[in-house]
Amino acid sequence: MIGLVHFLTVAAIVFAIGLYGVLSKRTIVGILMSIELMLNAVNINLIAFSRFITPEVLTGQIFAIFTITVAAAEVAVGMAMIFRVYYDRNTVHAARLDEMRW
Amino acid sequence: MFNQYALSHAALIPLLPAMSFIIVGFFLRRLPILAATVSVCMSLISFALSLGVGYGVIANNITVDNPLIQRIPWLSISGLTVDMGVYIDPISAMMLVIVTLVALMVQIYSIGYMRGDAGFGRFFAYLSLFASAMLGLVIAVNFVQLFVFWELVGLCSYLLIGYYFHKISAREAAKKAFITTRIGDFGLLVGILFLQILFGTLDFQQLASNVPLYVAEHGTNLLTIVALLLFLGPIGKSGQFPLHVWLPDAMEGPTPVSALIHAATMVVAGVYLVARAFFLFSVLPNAMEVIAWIGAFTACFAASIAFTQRDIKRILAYSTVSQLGYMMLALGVGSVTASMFHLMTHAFFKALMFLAAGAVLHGLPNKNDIFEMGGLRHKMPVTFAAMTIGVLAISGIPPFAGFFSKDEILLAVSQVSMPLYTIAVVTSFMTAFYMARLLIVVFCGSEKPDNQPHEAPMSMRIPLVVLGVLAVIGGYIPYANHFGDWVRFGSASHEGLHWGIAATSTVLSILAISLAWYIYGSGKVSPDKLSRRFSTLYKLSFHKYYIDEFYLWLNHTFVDGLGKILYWLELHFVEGIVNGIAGLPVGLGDLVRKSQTGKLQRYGLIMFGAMLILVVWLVLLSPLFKGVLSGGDY
Amino acid sequence: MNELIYTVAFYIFAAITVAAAFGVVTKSNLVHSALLLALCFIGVSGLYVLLQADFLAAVQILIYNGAIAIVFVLGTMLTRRSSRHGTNDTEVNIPSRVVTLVSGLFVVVTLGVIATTPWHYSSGVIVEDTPSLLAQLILTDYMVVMEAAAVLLLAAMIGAIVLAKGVEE
Amino acid sequence: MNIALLTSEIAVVILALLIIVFDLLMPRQEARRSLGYFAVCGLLGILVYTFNQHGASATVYHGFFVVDKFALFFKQLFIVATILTLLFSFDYIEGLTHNTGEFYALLLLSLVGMMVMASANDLLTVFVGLELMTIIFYILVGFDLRSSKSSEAGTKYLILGSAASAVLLYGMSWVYGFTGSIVLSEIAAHITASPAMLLGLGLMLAGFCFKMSIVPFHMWAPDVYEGAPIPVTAMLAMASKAAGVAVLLRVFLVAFADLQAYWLTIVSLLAGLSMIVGIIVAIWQTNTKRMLAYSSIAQAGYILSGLLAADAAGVKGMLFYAVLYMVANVGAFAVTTAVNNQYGSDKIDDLSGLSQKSPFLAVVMTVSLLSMAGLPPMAGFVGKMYIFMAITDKGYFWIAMLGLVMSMVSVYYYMLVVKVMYSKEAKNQQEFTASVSLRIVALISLIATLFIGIYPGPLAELANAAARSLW
Repeated sequence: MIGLVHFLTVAAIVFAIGLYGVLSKRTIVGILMSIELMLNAVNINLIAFSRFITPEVLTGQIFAIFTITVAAAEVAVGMAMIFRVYYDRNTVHAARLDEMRW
Repeated sequence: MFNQYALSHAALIPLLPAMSFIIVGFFLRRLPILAATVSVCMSLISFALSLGVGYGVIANNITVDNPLIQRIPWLSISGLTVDMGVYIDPISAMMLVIVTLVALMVQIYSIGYMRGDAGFGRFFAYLSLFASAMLGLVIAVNFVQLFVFWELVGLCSYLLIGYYFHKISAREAAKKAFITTRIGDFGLLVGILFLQILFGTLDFQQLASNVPLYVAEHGTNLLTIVALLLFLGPIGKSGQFPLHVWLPDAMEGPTPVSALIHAATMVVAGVYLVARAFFLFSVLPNAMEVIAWIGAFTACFAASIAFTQRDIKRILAYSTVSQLGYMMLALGVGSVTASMFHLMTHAFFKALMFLAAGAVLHGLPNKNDIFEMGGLRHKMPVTFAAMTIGVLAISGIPPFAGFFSKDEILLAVSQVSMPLYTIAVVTSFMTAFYMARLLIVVFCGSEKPDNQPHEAPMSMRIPLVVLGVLAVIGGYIPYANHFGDWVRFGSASHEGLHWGIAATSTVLSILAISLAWYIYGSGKVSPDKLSRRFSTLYKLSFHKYYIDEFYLWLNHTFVDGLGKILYWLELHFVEGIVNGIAGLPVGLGDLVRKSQTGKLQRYGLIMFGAMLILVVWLVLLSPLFKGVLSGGDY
Repeated sequence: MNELIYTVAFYIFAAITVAAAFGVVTKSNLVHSALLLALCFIGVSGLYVLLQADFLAAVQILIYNGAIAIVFVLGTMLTRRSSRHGTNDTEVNIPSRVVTLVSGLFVVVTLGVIATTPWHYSSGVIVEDTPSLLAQLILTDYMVVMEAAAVLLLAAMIGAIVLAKGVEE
Repeated sequence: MNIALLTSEIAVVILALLIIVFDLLMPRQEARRSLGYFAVCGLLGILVYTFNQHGASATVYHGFFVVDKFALFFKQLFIVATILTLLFSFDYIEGLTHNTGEFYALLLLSLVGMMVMASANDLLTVFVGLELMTIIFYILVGFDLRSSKSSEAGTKYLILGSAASAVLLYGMSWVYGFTGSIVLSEIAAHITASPAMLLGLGLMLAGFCFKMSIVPFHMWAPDVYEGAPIPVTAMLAMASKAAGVAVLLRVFLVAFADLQAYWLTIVSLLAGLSMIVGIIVAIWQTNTKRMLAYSSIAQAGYILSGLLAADAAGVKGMLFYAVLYMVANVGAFAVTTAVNNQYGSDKIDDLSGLSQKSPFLAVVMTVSLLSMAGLPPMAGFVGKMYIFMAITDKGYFWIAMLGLVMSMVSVYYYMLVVKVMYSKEAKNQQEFTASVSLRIVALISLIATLFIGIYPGPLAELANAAARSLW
């Protein structure tokens, strides 16, 4: 019987993959994609809880809608920022952004 | 009447200098004459009010057991009430008079000393701010008020030491003073926090009534720790070993500042704090013993370093450290009376000596080395007289002020501990020796040809005369007014002169002065003077050789050697430790800083790693999780 | 719904989601990653369907696949270079073992939590008509949040334009 | 429901929209400064209006949005911070970009986000308010189109901030999943120390700590502070951090109060680490903004330590501290802005000779720094005292002690900066100019720091009332 636990497990795995991607991808675009994976994991969590814990009030689904909205805004700003970085330094490698340190 | 007015308006005593600071600091900085006038007038009124308070205390029979307290709430929020206020009892009244008097004298003196200095107005503003802060400290009703003004006093000291900020040594000295005393202040603050936890109040009066109850109930172990933490503050502020290292360096400030802050007033704040909190210390025998030993050791240690110093102000600085040790020693053996008495006479004669030294430096600009001076007594008679009085006073020669107070301390110490008494007497001997050395080398002997000394101007001579008179008669005033009946803790304990002790210390002091004269005044250094001495001491037969050799040996190996060793230890060891403590965060910071590589994924890794640790920690704490891990069922 | 079909469907969607997600972070070609990301989103929307969140499933396809994935692909195109190869490499200068360890431990901990927590399952009735209930809730209870999100989108739009437009020379 | 409770937020949004519209309608040159004054005047009006809202606490929509003394305290703090920041940075913003209208509008919209956060009483509102503020800050940090540092800082903030948001959100999902609710009071009713609950709590704590730049979640702060335009740095340091404090307090003290036994130890460690790292690394900095970033990390540690008391006295200390920290930072950043306008860089060395060129600004900087160090009679001393008194009552003596040691060390490095101002020669003899509005802000900061330090009573009462409204 597929239940809450299964969905949570999928979400946990996707979240961890996203986390891995954020820490290991070389370009900022790749990192942003990984963050989207993390947000999707959150959404799976939220909707699964909404289905199994509070089916009658849909709190989780509403939460997920706003998460998607915020994610969209984040991506828009993120891509614009990537253009700026590319314009400034002709690269989108995260490790090259180390003008400021110590 | 005036004394009633002064008593009810005692808050004005610190407020007037504060006003003077604001007026001078913000409006009159570029107008030296007005700045000086305003400052001096405010100090004068303050002094008059203090005298009124002093008289009022006696007239109204305000004793240490029924002080006059005025409070206004400062922070009164649930759970914590802190007042600001005025605490008048004989001890604080005495302090008020001393502080305002010395401040007034120093300000008058500074008119002449600082004439033509670019920062004349700024200097007077700082002096006023300092006076205000110090007076606020003296009349504090609780530990918070005391601490606030304590810090403010430290800040003023920092500003004034670094007054010649274009000199690197002055900036370094200011920084050192600030940091070193902060180490002590930290202990003080922790101690205060402890008191708040233990008693729920920081008010002196309430604490005084609560402490005996607490001791009866819980014993003294914890309180002893608290008291020693509190005592760290005085160790820093009053230049006790091992935090005394800032005081000699503090002489980088203008000489009037040294007289006011680093001799007569601020440095005794630590002594005053212990006296003020004596209700706490006096019930803790172990803490008292520590105070006594630190005081005695500091006194002896600093005196032995002063032997070999050549800078006139440094000699005075070490002698200040030594005398502060004396005061602490007196407190440590339980005699507030002796300590406060010595505090008072010391303020007179040490301020006098610093001002006299200032006059010397004023007459001989850019010369600090006493061996480059000499024969100044002809050109600077007033200064010479002042310095002579100061030296005789600090050496404990009757009938000068220091004789009475030192005798009082020695008496108190002798009743408690023989080893401490021995140290105190030896220190007294050394003190007389090096002070006489200073006097003789600077003022006697022949003039150096390239020196063009001149007597100080009138504004500088007046304070010398006033303080000189006080340093002569200061010892009698208390006798006339039954000092010990007023300034005391517990029952009155002023026993008058003890002839045996007085005679011992006097004889030793005279011996020490003669010895100094013998070594430095009679000029053993040049061969022709040496031969002349042979003729004058002819009758002493061959013994004179022995003594002479012994003195030479004493001087070279023991006095010089020990002083040098201790000075070396001080420079490399004590300061090393203090600087090391200060340097630790710097090195550590450099290490941590290196983690900031600028690579955002490193930042992410640290962040997520921390998140993981945090989560694992929390989850493992969960009772359910623990249950499952240990094989239980949920 | 038949229980067997449900189970099979779950495993299919779960597999798509996880495998595609894994591909996103391991592929070294950015375009491939972007396409796999889109596939992952589809898998997730399938999971939503199984969770009876039909509106959310539609929103997921529309917004994530229709907008976000496309933005990624566009962005990939705009920051162009001669070859797409190696555009999404794994960074070599990071302690990859530590990174793997952190992610792996995180999964382990989370799975442990999932397994040990006593969930308060609800026996309440599952809402059939989710869009209308959602609409009602968003315009009443969650109106402040909705307005805030609207402001957020406006601000993001302004900001994205300012940033992307560049300096006026 | 009572829509009137939302008036101040709505007014700020309208103000922002008006600015965008005016920016389009007005000729470019005239638009610039007048828009700034318009924003300031509008905010002043709204600030005055918020005093009207003081009264019994009230909620909108099933308690999702609450207006109580606590929320108002923070809203007023944010508005004042924004007003002061705008006032001292007119010149700077004019030199920064051609998109001044957008800059002002975005700053105001981020203010809306903070105000929503202060009132948020459920996880969803907390999240959306937080994102509204944060996403706008990503943009504002990268707003200096001429500087590659700015875009670098913006990217770093965006990536790490989004990742932290995802973590926070994941934590929220667990809390919601376990308790079945997102409203704080209902969460408190269903809370038990189950693994899922603690996982959610841990993740949320990590997310909030990121926003407040608590060690070890602080790594972004120095770089971002350094790269961002000064007014944005100032807002990040003052308002954004305070907003993080506001939600942290409400979430942890209303929703998670019963799990105190679990999070107190961690919070004490985080606070202690922040004090240590913030202060000892600051000693090495050569850039004023970066130095202030580290100092703000340390200050965040001090503020966070107040949470250990977990009672009204501790919260009162935190609120009090947040205000005096804001006031001191306004002074420091105003001086930094003035120096930047002069030399075009933010090196600590640029401060040299300031005491001769502009004694007033040197004094303001000194007083601000000493206040942050906690030296009496500046405000910082009273703030530290409140917090330490509150937490020592609860047995966190070691944190108070650590705080004192660190404050002692911090005096050292603040003094290094003061030394540069007072004893180094100026780099050139150019006349130093600072606008009137900047001087006014500096004066306000100076007076407020000293006034709060000498007579903390009124502000403490205000903070106390605000703190009590949480219970």
